[in-house]
Amino acid sequence: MTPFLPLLAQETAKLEMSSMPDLSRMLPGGLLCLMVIVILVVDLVRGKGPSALYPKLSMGAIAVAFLMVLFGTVKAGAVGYGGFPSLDPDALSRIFKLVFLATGFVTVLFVERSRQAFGREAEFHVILFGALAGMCYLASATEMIGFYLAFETVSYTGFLLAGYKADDRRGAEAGTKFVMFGAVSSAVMLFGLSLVYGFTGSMQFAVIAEKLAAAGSQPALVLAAIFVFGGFAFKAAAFPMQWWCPDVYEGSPAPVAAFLAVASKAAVFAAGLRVLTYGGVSGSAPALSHLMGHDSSIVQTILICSAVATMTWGNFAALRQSSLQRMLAYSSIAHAGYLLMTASVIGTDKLGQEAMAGIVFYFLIYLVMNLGAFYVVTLMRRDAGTADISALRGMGRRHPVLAVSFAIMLFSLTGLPPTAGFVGKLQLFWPVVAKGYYLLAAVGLVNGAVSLYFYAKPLREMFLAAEVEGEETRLAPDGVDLAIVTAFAVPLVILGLFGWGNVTQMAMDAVARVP
Amino acid sequence: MDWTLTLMTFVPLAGIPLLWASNEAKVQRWIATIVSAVAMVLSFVVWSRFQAAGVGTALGSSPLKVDLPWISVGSFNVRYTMDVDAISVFMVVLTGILGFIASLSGWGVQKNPRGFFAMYLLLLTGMFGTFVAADLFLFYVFWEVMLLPMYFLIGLWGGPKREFAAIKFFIYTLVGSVLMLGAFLAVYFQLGTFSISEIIRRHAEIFPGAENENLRMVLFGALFCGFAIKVPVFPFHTWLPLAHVEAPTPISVILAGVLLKMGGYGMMRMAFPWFPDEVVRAWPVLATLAVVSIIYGAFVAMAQTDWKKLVAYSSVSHMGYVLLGLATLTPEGVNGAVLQMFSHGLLAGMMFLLVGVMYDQAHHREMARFGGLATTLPKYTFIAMVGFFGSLGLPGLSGFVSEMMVFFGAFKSALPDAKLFTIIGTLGVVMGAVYILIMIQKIFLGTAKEAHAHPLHEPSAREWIMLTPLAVLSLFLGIYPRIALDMIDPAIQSWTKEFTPHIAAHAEKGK
Amino acid sequence: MQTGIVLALVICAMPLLASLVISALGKNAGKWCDKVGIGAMFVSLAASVWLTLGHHEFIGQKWDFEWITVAGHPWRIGILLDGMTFALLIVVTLVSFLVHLFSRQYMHGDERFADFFRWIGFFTFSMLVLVISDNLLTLFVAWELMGLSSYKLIGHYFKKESAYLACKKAFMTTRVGDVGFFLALLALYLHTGSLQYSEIFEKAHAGVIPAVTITWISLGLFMGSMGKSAQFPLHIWLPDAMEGPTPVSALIHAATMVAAGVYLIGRMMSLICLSPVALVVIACIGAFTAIFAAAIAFTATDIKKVLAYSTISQLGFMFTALGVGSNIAWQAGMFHLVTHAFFKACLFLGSGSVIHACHHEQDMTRMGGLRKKLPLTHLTYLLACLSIAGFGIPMLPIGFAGFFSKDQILMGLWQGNGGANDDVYKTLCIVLTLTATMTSFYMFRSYWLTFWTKPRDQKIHDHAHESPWEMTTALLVLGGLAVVAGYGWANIFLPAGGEHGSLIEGLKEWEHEDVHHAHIMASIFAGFACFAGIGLSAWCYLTASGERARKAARAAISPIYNAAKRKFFMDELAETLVIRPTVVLGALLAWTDRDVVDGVVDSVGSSAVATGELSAKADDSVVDGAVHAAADVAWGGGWLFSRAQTGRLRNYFFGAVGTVALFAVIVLYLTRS
Amino acid sequence: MNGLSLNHFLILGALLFSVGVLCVTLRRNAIGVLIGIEMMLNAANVNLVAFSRWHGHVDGAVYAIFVIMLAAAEAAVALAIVLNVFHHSASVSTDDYTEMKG
Repeated sequence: MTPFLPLLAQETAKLEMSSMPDLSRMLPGGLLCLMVIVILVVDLVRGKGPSALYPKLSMGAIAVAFLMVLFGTVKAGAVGYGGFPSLDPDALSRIFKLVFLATGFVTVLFVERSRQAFGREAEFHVILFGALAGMCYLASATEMIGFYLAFETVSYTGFLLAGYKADDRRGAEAGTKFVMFGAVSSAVMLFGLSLVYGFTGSMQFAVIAEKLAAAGSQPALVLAAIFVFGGFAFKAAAFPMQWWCPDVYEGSPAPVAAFLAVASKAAVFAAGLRVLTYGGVSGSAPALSHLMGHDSSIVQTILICSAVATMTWGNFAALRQSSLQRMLAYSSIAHAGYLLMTASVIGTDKLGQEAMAGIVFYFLIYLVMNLGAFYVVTLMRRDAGTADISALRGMGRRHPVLAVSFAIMLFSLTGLPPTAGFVGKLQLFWPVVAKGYYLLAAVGLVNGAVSLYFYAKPLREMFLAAEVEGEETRLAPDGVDLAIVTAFAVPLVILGLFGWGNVTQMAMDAVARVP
Repeated sequence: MDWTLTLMTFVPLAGIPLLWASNEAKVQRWIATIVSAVAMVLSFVVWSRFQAAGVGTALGSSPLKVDLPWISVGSFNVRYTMDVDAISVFMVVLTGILGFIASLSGWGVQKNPRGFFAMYLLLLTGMFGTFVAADLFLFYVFWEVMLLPMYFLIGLWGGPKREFAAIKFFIYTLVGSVLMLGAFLAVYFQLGTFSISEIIRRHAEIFPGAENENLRMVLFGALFCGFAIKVPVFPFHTWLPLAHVEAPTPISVILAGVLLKMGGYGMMRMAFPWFPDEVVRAWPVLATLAVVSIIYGAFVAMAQTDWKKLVAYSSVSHMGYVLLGLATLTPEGVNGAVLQMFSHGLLAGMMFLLVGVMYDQAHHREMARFGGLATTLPKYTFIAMVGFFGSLGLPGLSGFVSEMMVFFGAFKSALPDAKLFTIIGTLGVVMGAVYILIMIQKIFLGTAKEAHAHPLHEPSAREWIMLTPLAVLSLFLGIYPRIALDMIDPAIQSWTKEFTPHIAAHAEKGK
Repeated sequence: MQTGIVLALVICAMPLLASLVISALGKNAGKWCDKVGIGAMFVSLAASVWLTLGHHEFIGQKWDFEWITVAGHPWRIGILLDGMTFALLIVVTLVSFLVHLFSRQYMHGDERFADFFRWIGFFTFSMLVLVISDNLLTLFVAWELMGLSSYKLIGHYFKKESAYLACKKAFMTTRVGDVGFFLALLALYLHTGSLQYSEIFEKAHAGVIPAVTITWISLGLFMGSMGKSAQFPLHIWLPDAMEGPTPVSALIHAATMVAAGVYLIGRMMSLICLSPVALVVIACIGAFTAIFAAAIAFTATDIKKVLAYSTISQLGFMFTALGVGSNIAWQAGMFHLVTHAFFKACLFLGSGSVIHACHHEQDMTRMGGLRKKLPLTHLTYLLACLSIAGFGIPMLPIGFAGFFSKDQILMGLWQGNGGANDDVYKTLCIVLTLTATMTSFYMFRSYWLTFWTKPRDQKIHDHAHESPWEMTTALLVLGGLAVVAGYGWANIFLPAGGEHGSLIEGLKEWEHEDVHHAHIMASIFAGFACFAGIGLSAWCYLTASGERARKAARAAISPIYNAAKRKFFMDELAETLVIRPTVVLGALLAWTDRDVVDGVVDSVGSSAVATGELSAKADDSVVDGAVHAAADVAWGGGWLFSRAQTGRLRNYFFGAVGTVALFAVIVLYLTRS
Repeated sequence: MNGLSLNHFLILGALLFSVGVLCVTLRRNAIGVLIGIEMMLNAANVNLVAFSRWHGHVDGAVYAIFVIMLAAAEAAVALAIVLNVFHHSASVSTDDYTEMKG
């Protein structure tokens, strides 16, 4: 006990004297954490039962946080205690935070619109805020412990959200699979991290990167890299950890699936980009570089192999789905593949920076188009009680606005011009091609062509298939629903036609300050 | 800055919201037709302004050019460049005319006319844009913009197998555009520009050197296949009969009249001038494909029982002449090919309209079930004869001049075995007569095979307005082709000149 | 613009104008079309008479303009007035005028009366353009337009199956020939850079075109002629073309259009004469066609078919003459073209008159004894028969038109061209003599059977009546010309030299005294042929003993006779060798297109489909239905992946951890240093 | 501690991890799987502590403490959800949780 107290005093003095962390830079995350408590308290005070208060409260809080991030100044430099910097709320994390918060906002909105009795209303919001806070920290974590804590926070809240609906067998099953699979993945990652720590003797990514660069490729490091990647792959729903994804997305409520598909994936990519640009792309593998025709590192090899497998798996398996929700799950896997493909070429050079900006940019678009598509699923499950694609039959005639908007989203997901998805795909493929990975890009393009088939399926049902008498679509969107889908569809077209300069510049700015 | 091209391209797009001005189908039809007419007039304006600037004006120096920065991301620079040379002007005028005529033909659409015309006008914008875009990326965007409305127009307003046809069309075309895009990006990566005219000027810098020979060939092959699907050249043609047959009449007209031309246009604008040496090297393959298309299309057309399918296969045959003419790299052949594109636009459009007129009345297209129309419908027969004999290559109509020039060019070409290919190709002339005459015999001659529920009647006034201009234009071009040739010949001469050293070098190597 | 050119333009324009006016008249056309047509043709005829009378002034006039410019190189087209043009202009306008006149009555009451006049006017226009053009391009254009009008007119009675089949056959068969013609044009353009006669000939004589190429070009041109002028084996369309109205047969399929092939060869003689091989080929095919068709004409009983085969045979005569390549033979060939136009038109119109009188009965075996009923028709038919038989006084310049031209053909052949192939030409002369004998025999056979002998169908005989004045006038004019057209024509309009602008040069020039011997031989041959033929047929058809002998002879050569009766199986041959294979190939390719080309991809993934379908829930999905095979492969891949998604956590773990382990092993293996 | 080197701990960790992996892949019982997961986590903990000691600072050990804490939370979450699914399917065998597949 004795040696501890002077130490404490000493440290406290240091803290007061010099680098009192600028807490304002931690504010959005702090606000989210605060909201967890606020809602718990409100729930305690109010007692059980549904209330219209929570959604309003949540949306308001998220909006405030969003604005704070959007208008707050960004200062580079990690925040941390006593020579142990652990969070860096830089431009990269800022843009991802915007993605998380926007997704969170939309998720609350969807839940509200889904008119689904969630039962323990308050808890849902508590968990959601927990998840958002975790994501915000994950996007700016610069060392292992903070990273791991944030990572697990995002995971656990995700498990809970997926398995939230206690009265639904599918939901329960989804939660079980998610939690089991997540736990195993994180264990695998943790084992990898422990090895990395062992070899480098540091928790700081920056130090680790330096040490690894000096170490070159050693078998144990290769093993560690693969294990660590396993954890990332789980969150990103990438091969070989994609297994949970279809079952969980299908079993979860549609808004939750939307949240997982966008925010959760974005969070892990945010962390991944940070890790990669801290010099994680280190060491070289002569045999592989010979195989690939280019100089490539272990990490790059892993990313490329996983990218190819992921997009192929996702696209092909999606072909046979009849549930739109499950199809979107596979589509989400496929998109993880495209993103990994581009992630494999990021670096400090110009094209590497463009690749990184491309990924950031794609998330901005993916946010819009994927959430929009999940909103259609939400409506289907709400009105028709099923996510089966055939429920869309005849929608083109009955609800043309909805159908056309959804069509735009699907075209965007496929990557056809003149939608934003095309611009996004272009930014994903461009650096890959420009760096000379023609084969990889070709695999991507073939996959893009395959994806056309299954994205065309809802189109066919909506516009082409003849309606059976008495089996007309039961979708009954009201004005608000139409306004929401239109709000998702219109930016896709506008962005596809005009605005990409600004948005892309935003993405470029976001990655520019990453060391 | 001259905004005529932009205006022309986007007038149809701007017309789409107007369709919501009224819920009455009649008003919507009028709106669509007027918008198309305005676009047509603007296409004539483009023509006259281009003429005023001098017909020899090359791409990049026309006063109609608009060049603005559009998308600039890192090393990725796309410009909004719209520009024309003689060949694009020629195609733009064709698009204008057929666009107007097909909009009239669209009056027959009963099911959701508003949706139909909205898609149709979008398609029109895409077509104009494709012909006037002088930035590769812009070109590609317009190219893809056409795809979407086409998919719906076939898939929603088509015949019984429309879904199948729409998706087949979509996938074939998409494969083509993916190949095309790959080549575009590779070229961009090399030259760092999307400007079509600049790439043409600097084509020697595209992966130069003997060590890149195969790569260049692959790129040329990709571009060629991308465009060949659109043309369509055997064996990439199988989407065409189905799409043509299932598409509603106005869309068949546009498909045959304008969309097929984009393949030939793309070859002229991109594939060939970028890779002149590869064209010369690939000549035997190109010529074989062209000749096979000509003859194969004719033979298959001969065996059809469905009237529209016969016309569709005749397109395969006729577009084979376009490829043959282009591949000869002689001024005669290329002039012929460009003229054939225009002429086929008129005549194929006309033939599809003719079939459509009868289909609307009889509700079937089985040739065996018609017969004796010459007796019952003499006026219809007369106008039909213009279309069909024009397609057969009768002198005095445009098809003759273009086919003739293609053959003159092919025979004159210095490329190996050009004469042999020409001789085989002329078999297509005979076969062309065979299938057209068989069809005429089945439909128009003899006596009626069966009584139709409603007696067939002569075309309506609207249908005459569609058919007559096409017939007159075809006749006019057949008698006085100068009007076209004087415009395109200078451009084509400088186009073909680029290939001369490559042909010579190739001949040298052959020795 | 010179007067001659203006006149030529007027001549051409009138029939076109008539045709357009008739089209424009619409419903009133039926009433006015004959008058419009005849009036226009009259103007045309008058202009061409003017032109002919003033030929000294007009000959050699020319006019051309730049039609198009390709590659900076102008393509000029225009008008050239030379002897050949004059000779043909007057023939075409005259016959056409008379046919118009004749048709006014003959076609009266036809439901497509106006169509008839429209197309016959259009035809005349095309033929006139062909004649006045100074280049091969417009000639080809006119050539094709004639084909179109021929198609339309043969198919005049298009409700009849035989008629519409015949018009299709005519167009397609000639189109086959046109390919050769067209290829010849391509080659000429390649070597001379022009399609104008003068330039072609100049360059050809300057040695610009290689000799072998000249042979090929000549044969290509001849192929076109074979189609148009119905030479073996492309003659098969002409007999069928008799399905058209008889005036059409007279104008198009006897007098003018079918002669266009001869005209083409005659026109291009300066080029063709540079290739002896081509000349011999032309002569041999011509002679073979002549005798071959004559043999068939022996057995025909349809009066128009007899005339059709006779036409083929006579055209063969012309080609044989042109194939010699000497000045006199060339002149003979072209001369025969002119005389043939008159007497054959007369014969056709005469047969038309007979058919008209017999209420559209064409079978000679049902006629007979009509001379009293149709005196004028009978007279003109006889004159024309005598003319075609070559009736005249041997060795003296007294005789019918055909006498002179046929005489001269035989003379030209016997004389040869002084080259290595003269023996061949002598042989052909003998063949043609035999053919001439056959000609006079079968022509008089038709004459006897129609106008003499006993009426074999009393009913037809009773109702027969002489035709109205328009028809008989036409007959009389043509009959008169068949008699007198032999005088004067040849030397004025068809001099085989350059001085009259005929552009004919390079032929073997025989002087008058060179051919004296040949003249005697030819006179003997021709005289023999004429009188033997007429006499023999008179004996055979007018006397009982002759009839017995005829029947015996027919029995003796029955295989040949029957073969000839079946047209030597040419239609069947064409059917089995060309038409059927084409149709089968078409069907085969169509099947290929549907099931193979499209299905190649299909089959690739068929196994995947099979497995896929086992567990497939919905077959009607877009992918399965639409995307064929590429999709089938994808579908199969999808099957694989979605089967892997068992739903069992254990399997998921195994898949995930197993892959990680496998991956680790692989990467470790690859990175071992 | 003589005779025990870092390698011994690493081997222990690797063995523990392998046993955990085998456990999660082979066990059908959901609780068994959770136990396997705990083994894997603790394998990492063994590594972390050993490395921490080896490097001579406390970072690894601190990390291990966090891991233990998170493992507890995880077990709570997982058990709650497994209980939920057990409530629906009356089975703790993961093989029975196959409502969704394909």
